Amino acid sequence: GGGGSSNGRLRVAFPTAGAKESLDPHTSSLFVDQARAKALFDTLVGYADDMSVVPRLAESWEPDATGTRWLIRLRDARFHDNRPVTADDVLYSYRRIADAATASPARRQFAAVDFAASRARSASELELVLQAPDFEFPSVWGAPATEIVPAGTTDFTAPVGSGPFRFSSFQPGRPAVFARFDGYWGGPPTPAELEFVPINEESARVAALMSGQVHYIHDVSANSAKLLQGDSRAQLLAASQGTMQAVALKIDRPPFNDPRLVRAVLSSVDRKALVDVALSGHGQLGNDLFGMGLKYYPQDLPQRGRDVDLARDLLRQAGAEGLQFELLTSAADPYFESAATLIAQQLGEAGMRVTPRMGPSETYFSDIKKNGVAAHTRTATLPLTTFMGQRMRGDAGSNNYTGYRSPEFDALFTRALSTVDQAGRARLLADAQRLARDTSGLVIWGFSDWNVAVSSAVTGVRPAPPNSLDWARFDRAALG
Amino acid sequence: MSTPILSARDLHACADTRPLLVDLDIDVLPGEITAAIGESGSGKTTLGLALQGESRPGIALTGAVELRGVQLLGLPATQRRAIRATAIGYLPQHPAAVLNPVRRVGSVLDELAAVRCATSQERAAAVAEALEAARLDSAPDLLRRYPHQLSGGQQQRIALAQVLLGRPEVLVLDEPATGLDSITKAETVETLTRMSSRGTAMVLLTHDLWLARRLADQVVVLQDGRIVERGPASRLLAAPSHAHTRNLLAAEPRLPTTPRDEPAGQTGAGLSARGLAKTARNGTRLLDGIDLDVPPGRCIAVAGRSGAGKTTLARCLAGLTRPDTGQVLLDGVPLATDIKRRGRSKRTRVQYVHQDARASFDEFRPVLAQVARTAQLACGLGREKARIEAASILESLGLSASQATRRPGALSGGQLQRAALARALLARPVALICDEITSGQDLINQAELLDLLAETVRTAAVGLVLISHDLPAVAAIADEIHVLEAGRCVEHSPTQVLLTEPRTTVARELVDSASGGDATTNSGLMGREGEH
Amino acid sequence: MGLFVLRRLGAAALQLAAVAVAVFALTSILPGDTAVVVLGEHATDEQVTALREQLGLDRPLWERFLDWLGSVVHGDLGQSLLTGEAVSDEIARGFATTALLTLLALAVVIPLAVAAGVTTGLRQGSLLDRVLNGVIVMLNSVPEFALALLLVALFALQLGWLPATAAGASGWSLATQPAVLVLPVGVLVSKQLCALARQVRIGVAEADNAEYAMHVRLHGLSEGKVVFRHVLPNALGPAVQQLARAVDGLLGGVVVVEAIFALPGMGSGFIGAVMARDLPSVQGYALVFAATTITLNLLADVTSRRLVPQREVVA
Amino acid sequence: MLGVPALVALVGPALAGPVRSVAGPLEPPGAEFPLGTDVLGRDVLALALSGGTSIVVLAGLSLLLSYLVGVPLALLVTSRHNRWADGFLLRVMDFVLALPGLLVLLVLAATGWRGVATLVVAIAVLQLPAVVRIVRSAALAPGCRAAVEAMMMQGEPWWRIHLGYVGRAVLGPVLVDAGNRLSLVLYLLASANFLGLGLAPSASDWAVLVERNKEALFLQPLTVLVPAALLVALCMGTNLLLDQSLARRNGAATA
Ligand SMILES: Nc1ncnc2c1ncn2[C@@H]1O[C@H](COP(=O)(O)OP(=O)(O)OP(=O)(O)O)[C@@H](O)[C@H]1O
Ligand SMILES: Nc1ncnc2c1ncn2[C@@H]1O[C@H](COP(=O)(O)OP(=O)(O)OP(=O)(O)O)[C@@H](O)[C@H]1O
Ligand SMILES: [Mg+2]
Ligand SMILES: [Mg+2]
Ligand code: NI
Repeated sequence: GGGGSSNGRLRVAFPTAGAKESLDPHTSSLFVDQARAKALFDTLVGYADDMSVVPRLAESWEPDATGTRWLIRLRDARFHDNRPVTADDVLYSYRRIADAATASPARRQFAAVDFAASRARSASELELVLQAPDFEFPSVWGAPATEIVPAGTTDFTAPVGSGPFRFSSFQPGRPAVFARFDGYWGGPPTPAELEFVPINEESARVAALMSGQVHYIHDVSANSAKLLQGDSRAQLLAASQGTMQAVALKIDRPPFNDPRLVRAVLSSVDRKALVDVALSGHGQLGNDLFGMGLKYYPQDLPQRGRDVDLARDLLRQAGAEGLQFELLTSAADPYFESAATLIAQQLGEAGMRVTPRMGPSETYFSDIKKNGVAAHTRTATLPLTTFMGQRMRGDAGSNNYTGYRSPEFDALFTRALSTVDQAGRARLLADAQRLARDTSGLVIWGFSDWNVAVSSAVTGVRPAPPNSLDWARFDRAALG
Repeated sequence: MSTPILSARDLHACADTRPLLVDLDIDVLPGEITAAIGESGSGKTTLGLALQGESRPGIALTGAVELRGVQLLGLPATQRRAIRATAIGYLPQHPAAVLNPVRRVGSVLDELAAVRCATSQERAAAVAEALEAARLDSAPDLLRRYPHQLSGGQQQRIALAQVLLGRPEVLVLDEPATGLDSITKAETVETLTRMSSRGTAMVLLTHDLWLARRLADQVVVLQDGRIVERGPASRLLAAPSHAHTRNLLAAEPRLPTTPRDEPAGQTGAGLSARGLAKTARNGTRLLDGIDLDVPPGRCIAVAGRSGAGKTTLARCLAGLTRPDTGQVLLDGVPLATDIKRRGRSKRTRVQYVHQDARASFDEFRPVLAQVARTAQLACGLGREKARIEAASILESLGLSASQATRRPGALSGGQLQRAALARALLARPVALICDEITSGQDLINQAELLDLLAETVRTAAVGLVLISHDLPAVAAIADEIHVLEAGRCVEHSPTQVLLTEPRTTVARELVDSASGGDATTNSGLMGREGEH
Repeated sequence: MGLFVLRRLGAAALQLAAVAVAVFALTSILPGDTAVVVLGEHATDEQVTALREQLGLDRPLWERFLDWLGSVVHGDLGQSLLTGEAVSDEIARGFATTALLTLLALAVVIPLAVAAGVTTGLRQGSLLDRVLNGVIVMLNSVPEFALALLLVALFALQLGWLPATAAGASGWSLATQPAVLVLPVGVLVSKQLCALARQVRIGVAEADNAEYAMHVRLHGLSEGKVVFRHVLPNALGPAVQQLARAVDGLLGGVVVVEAIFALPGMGSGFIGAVMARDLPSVQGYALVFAATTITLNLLADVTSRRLVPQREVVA
Repeated sequence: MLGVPALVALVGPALAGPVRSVAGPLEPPGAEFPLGTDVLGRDVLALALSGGTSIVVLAGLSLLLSYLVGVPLALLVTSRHNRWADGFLLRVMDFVLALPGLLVLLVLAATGWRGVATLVVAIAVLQLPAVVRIVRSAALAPGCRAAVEAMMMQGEPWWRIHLGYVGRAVLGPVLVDAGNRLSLVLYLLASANFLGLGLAPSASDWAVLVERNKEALFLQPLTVLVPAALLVALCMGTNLLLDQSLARRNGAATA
C-alpha cells in the first residue's frame, strides 16, 4: 500500500508498452520513457509552459549574426559517476541522435547541424554549426529524446546520467526504481527513491492512486478527472491546452484537393459542442491553429464559428452535395472516437455523409499518413516552430498529414527562422500561420487538457503541459 | 404365527382411471417366501413397487402399506426411502438399469458394503459372501468390469449381490431368474431358500412356475391386478382351484419327446457366420471361431450358460459388435461387420431383438409409433398403413392398442419384449435373432409367442436364431441347437439328438436341469460358473 | 487408450504446425509492422526502411517463417523483434502471473461450481434453484469491467480491506501478497462459474432421475456418496468440456482482469505482441496457447471417454 | 424477466426519440432526460429503447448459426460413420479453437471485411468448435444406447437417429451452453466494434453502449447500468426460460 511514504519512496504510475520500453533516452517515444529519462538525464534546455526555452545544463548560449553558429556554455554539472558533464558529452549525444542507426525520434531536428564543423571549444564550451540559419535553434535542445549522456555510452541497461535520480533497477515492462542523486546540480531531490509503476489501464491507475498504492498518476481521462475533483484523497493537476485535437483532411487528393470542400468542413464543425461533449468540457476551443497559448501564437485572430449555410453553399458550388467520405479514427487517443461520432453527426447536418472508421491503434498514426482522406490526429505540446517546421513545411514528408505543400508558407517560415529580430520573427510566423489556417487542411477543433493527479499527501508537483520541463518532474516532489 | 413385517391392505393402483391393482391384501412374514405369479402385464411389478410405497410415474397408489408398523404410503419420498432403505431389498426386473454405467461393479459393491461394514476386511468378506450367494465367482477381473462388460445374467446377479449386501429383512425380487440359465437358477434357489430359513421375508414376483414351486411358501395369483387365488404353494400349485391358475400351469412346456422332421434348407442361403472371433479390450476371449448357418425356414437355437457368449455372438451377427476376425455372410455375400456400413436395405435383412428390450426403445415415443416406423422404413408403407400393420402384429402378440400407444416406461417387461419382437418381425427380415425373448413371458404368452415364431419361420422363410438358456422353451421349435461354452461352440446337433444324447458336460447339465428339475440341485454342481 | 493418446499427440503436432502457419499468415496480413510501431507517430519513411532492414523485415515472408520454424524445431522460440529478448523468457514472465491466477481461480471455481450445480440440480425448479441460478447467470452477464470496478470501488476504495491493484507486482511473487489476488480471482470466478455450474446442474438433474441413483440411495448409501460417486460421474461429460474451455480461457489470458488490476499476464502480453506486430512473440504466444488448448482438449476427451466406458462396445 | 428486454427490443425503436447528441455529456437524470445523457450527450432513455433490436438480432443470429451448424456436425461426428473423416473434422475444429480469435477479428477488420454479416459469421465460426465439443461429449453416452442400435436396424437414416433421438438427449447441455454463450456473444459483438468490426461505435446497441460508456460508470452510472441491466435481464431471462422448458420436458418425460 502506501507504505512507500515512510521511507521516502515516491511511486509514480505510468502506462507502459511492456517490452518496448528502454532506458535509452534517445530512442524513447513513450511518455514513460521520457519521464524516466527526465529523472535519470538532463537536457541542455527545458521548456517553460509556453514552450519557450529555459536553461538547464546549458547556462547560456548565443548565435552569431547569421544564426548558423551557436556558442553554448555549460554549467557545472556532474554525472552519477561523478564525472563532469562536458561539451564532448553533448556533442557525442547529439551525434548519436543524428545517427540514422540510433533511430531517434529527434533525429530530424538535428538534420541541419553540420557536425563536421561543430566542436567543443573547451570542457564547458561548445560550438554547433548549422547549414541554414535558425534563430529558433535552442528549442531543439529541449525536445524529447535529446538528453545528454556520457560520451561513449552505448549500453543503457544501467545507465549513468546527470539527472536528479540514479539508476537502481529496471526491466522493460516492470517497475523501475531510481535513487536520489545527491550530487545533482540543482540540489539533492526530495524523494529518497522514485519508483515507476507500470499500470496501463486508466481506471486501474485512478484506483491505485485513490487507495494509496501510488502517489502520482500520469494521464487521467476527462471523466476520471471529474471524479477525482470531488475526492479528498487525490488532487487533480490539469494543464490546459495540453494536446491539439484535430482532423487532418488530405488536400493532395480528391475530394479535399478542392479548397471549397475543406472550407465547407471547416465551417460545419461545431467546435463548442465538440469540446463540451468529446472533451467533457476539459479543454479549449480550437481555432484551426496549433499551439494556442504558446510563444508565437497569433492571439488576435477571431474564433472561427459554425456556419452550416455557408458549408451547404460551398458544397453546392463544388458540385459535391451529399459528399461521402470515411473519417479514420481509432482508440489511440481516448477522445478520437467520441469526436468522430460527433463530427460525423455535425457534418451530416451540413449535408455530408461521413462514416467513422476504427483503425488499429498501434499502427494508426502511420496508417493515416498514407491512407484515407480524413483522419483524426493529435499533437502534444511542442514549440510552435518545431510543429511548423516538421508538420507543415513542404519538406516535412509523411509527417505532413494533410499533404500541405505551399511555397509561400515555406518561404515565410524560412524567412522567420533567419530573422534575428524577435518581433519581426513573430510577425512572419503569424503570417505563415494565418496562411496555413485556411488552406492546410487541418481542422483543429480543440485542445484537450493534460491531466495528471497526485495523492493529496504530495506537494511540489504542479500542472504542466507534456514535454515541458515541469511535466513528470519529481525532484521537488515531497510526500507530506 | 409371527406378525407380518410388511403388510398391504386395500392396495389400489390406478393409471388415470384404469386400475392396475385392485383391493390387494398381502402379508409378508419373516422367514416366509410369498410368490406373486401371474401372466405378463398382470401387475406383478406394480405390486412389487407398491409394497415399498413406490409407483412408476403416472400411477397413483391408495390404500395402506405398513412396514414394521410404519405406514409407508403418504409419507414424503425422502422419509419413506429412509425407512425402507435398510429394511427392504429390491431387485428390479431390469437389473441393467440399476447398475451405474460408469462405475466398476466391484467398487460399487464395496461402497455398498461400507454402509454396514467398517473395516476393509469386513467389507471384502461381505462382498465375497454376497457374490457367493448370487452365484458369481468373485474373480477380481469380474469386479473390475463396467456393467456393459457383463452378460445379461451376470448383470442380474450383480444386482442381486448388491441387494443381498444390504442384508434386508424383506426381499422383493422381480423376476430374479430371467437372465439365468437353469443350472445357475437352481443354485440361486438354493441360496434364497437358505436366506429365508434364516428369517428373511421374501416377495417373489415371477411368471416362472418352476421358481415358485421351488421357493414359495405362499402363492398369490394375479390376474389383471386382482388376486384370483391364494394359498400355500404346495397346495395351490399342485391343485389350483381357479381356472386362471389352471391355465397358467397347463402351459408349462416340457421337453419335446417326439422327433421332428428336418426341412432341408438350401446351403449357402440365409445368414451364416464363418470363424467369428472376438477378444474384449481386457483380453477376455468372448468368441472363438464360431461357424453358424441359418438357412431360411430353419430355427437355430443357441444355448449355453449365462456368460457363455450368446449375446456377443448375436451382436456380431447383427453387426452391432465388430468381430476381430471372421465374416458374416448373407446369402453367401459378406456383410459389413459394422452395421453402419451396411446399406439401409441390408440393415433390415438381419434383425436382432435385444436381451434388454426396454433399453432398445426410445423412452420418449409411444411404442406403437416406434414399431410402426419399421413398417414404414422397411416395407415402404405409408404412415397410417404402417400403424395399422403394427397394431395388428402387436395384437397378435397380445398387446392391445391402448397398451401400445403408451410410452415404453408404462409397459410391463414382458409386453416390451413382445413389442420389440413385433418391431423386428415387421422388418420382414431374412434372419431374425432373438435374445432371450421368452425370459420375460408367462407361460401362456410364451407358448403363443413361440407358435407365432414357428409360424413365421415356416411361412415367411425366415432364418431364426433363438438365444435362450431355457431349453424346454426353445426345444419346442428349434431344428438345431448350438451349445456355447466360454465363447466356443462345444456342441451342435439337431434338437432331438442333443436332448437325448448330449455329448458335453455343459449340454448334459443344461438338459438335465431343465428336464428333471430336481436332479441338478442334488447333483452337486453348485458353485460352478461358466468358465471364461 | 494409450494408442488413442499417441494418435492424438501426432495430430497435435500437425495442428500446432497449422496454427503456426496460420498465425504467421494472419499477422503478416495485418497492416503495419514492427518497424512502424517501434518508431511511433512521427517516423519518416527512411527511418522505417532502415529499421525494417535492421530487423530483417525486408526479407521474404516464407524465408522468415522457415528461419523461425528451424529455431522452433530446435526448441528456441526466437527473439522478440522489439526488445531482442528471448521470446520464451518474455512468455515465461507473463505465464507466472497467469498461471497463478488460473490455479487460484480453478481452486475456487471447481468446488464452487460442483457445489452450486449439485445443490441446484438436485432441487431443480425449487426456489433455491431459481435464486441461485439467477445469481450465477447474473454474475456471468454483468459486464466484466463493471463488476471489477464496482468491487474495487467497494472493497478497495470504500472499505479499504483489499488493495485496489497489483501495482507493479507480478509473477509468482504475487503469491506472497494474497490480498492482491482476492478481487481479480473473484471476478474470474464469477465469470467462469456460470457455464460450469449450470452444466453440472443439468447433468445432475438428468442423472439424478436415473434408476441407478435411486437404487443406491435405497441401499442406504449416504446422499453425499450417491451424488458424488454415482450421479456426478454421469453428469460431468459436458461440464468437463466446459472446464477445458474455462482453463483455456484463463490460461489464454484474461485481458480485462489483467488490465483493471494491473496484472501483467499472458493476455496483455499477447495483445501487446500483436499490436507491435512482433511476429516472433506473436508466434510464441500463439504456439503456447495452441499447445495448451490442444492439451486441454486431449485431457477433456480422455476424461470424456472415461466417463462413458460403454462406448467401448460401439467402437 | 425476459419480457422487459424483449419488449424493449421489439417496440423500443418505435418509441425512442432521436439518438443523436443533443445535450452535454453525462448529464444526471432530469426532467428532459429521465435517465440522463451518455458520454456523447445522447439521451440514455432513447438509446436504451432503440438499442435492443440490433443486439438481440445479431447475437441471436450468430448463436443460431453456430448451433445450426455445430449441433448436426457434432452429432455426425459422434455417429462415427467415417472414422477418418470425423477425426479429421474434429482436429480441424481443434485447430480453429487454437487460433487466437483476436487475431482473426483484427485481420478481418484490416482486410476490409467489416460488415455486420461478416462479424456474425466470424463469431459463429469462432464459437463453433466449443459448441461441437460440448454437444459431442453430451452425445457420447446416448449415442451408444441399445435404442440407437434398434433404430439402426430399423433402417432409420443416421440423421434421424442422431438429430432426433440423440439430439433430444443432448438438448439439456446444449440449451445450457446456448444460454451461457449468449452473454459471451453479446460482449464479443461489442468488443469487436472496438476493433472496427460490425456495428458502428456510435450505434445505440446495448452492449456497445456499455463498452462506450465504460468510463462513466461512477459519474453517470445510469448510462452503463441501464443497458447493462437490460443485457443482464436478457441473459437471465433467456437462461431461466430455457431452464423452465427443460424442466417441463423432463417432467413430461417422466410423467
Ligand atoms: N405408467 C403406467 N401407466 C399405465 N399403465 C401402466 C403403467 N405402468 C404399467 N402399466 C400397465 O400395467 C400393467 C401391469 O404392469 P406390470 O409391469 O406390473 O406387469 P407385470 O406383471 O410385472 O408384467 P411382466 O411379467 O410382463 O413384467 C401392464 O398392463 C402395463 O401395461
Ligand atoms: N466388453 C466386454 N469386456 C469384457 N468382457 C465382456 C464384455 N462383454 C461381455 N463380456 C463377457 O463375455 C462373456 C459373454 O457375454 P455374453 O453377454 O455374450 O453372455 P451371454 O451368453 O449372453 O450370457 P447371458 O445369458 O447371461 O446373457 C461374459 O462372461 C461377459 O462377462
Ligand atoms: Mg414386471
Ligand atoms: Mg446375453
Ligand atoms: Ni456350432
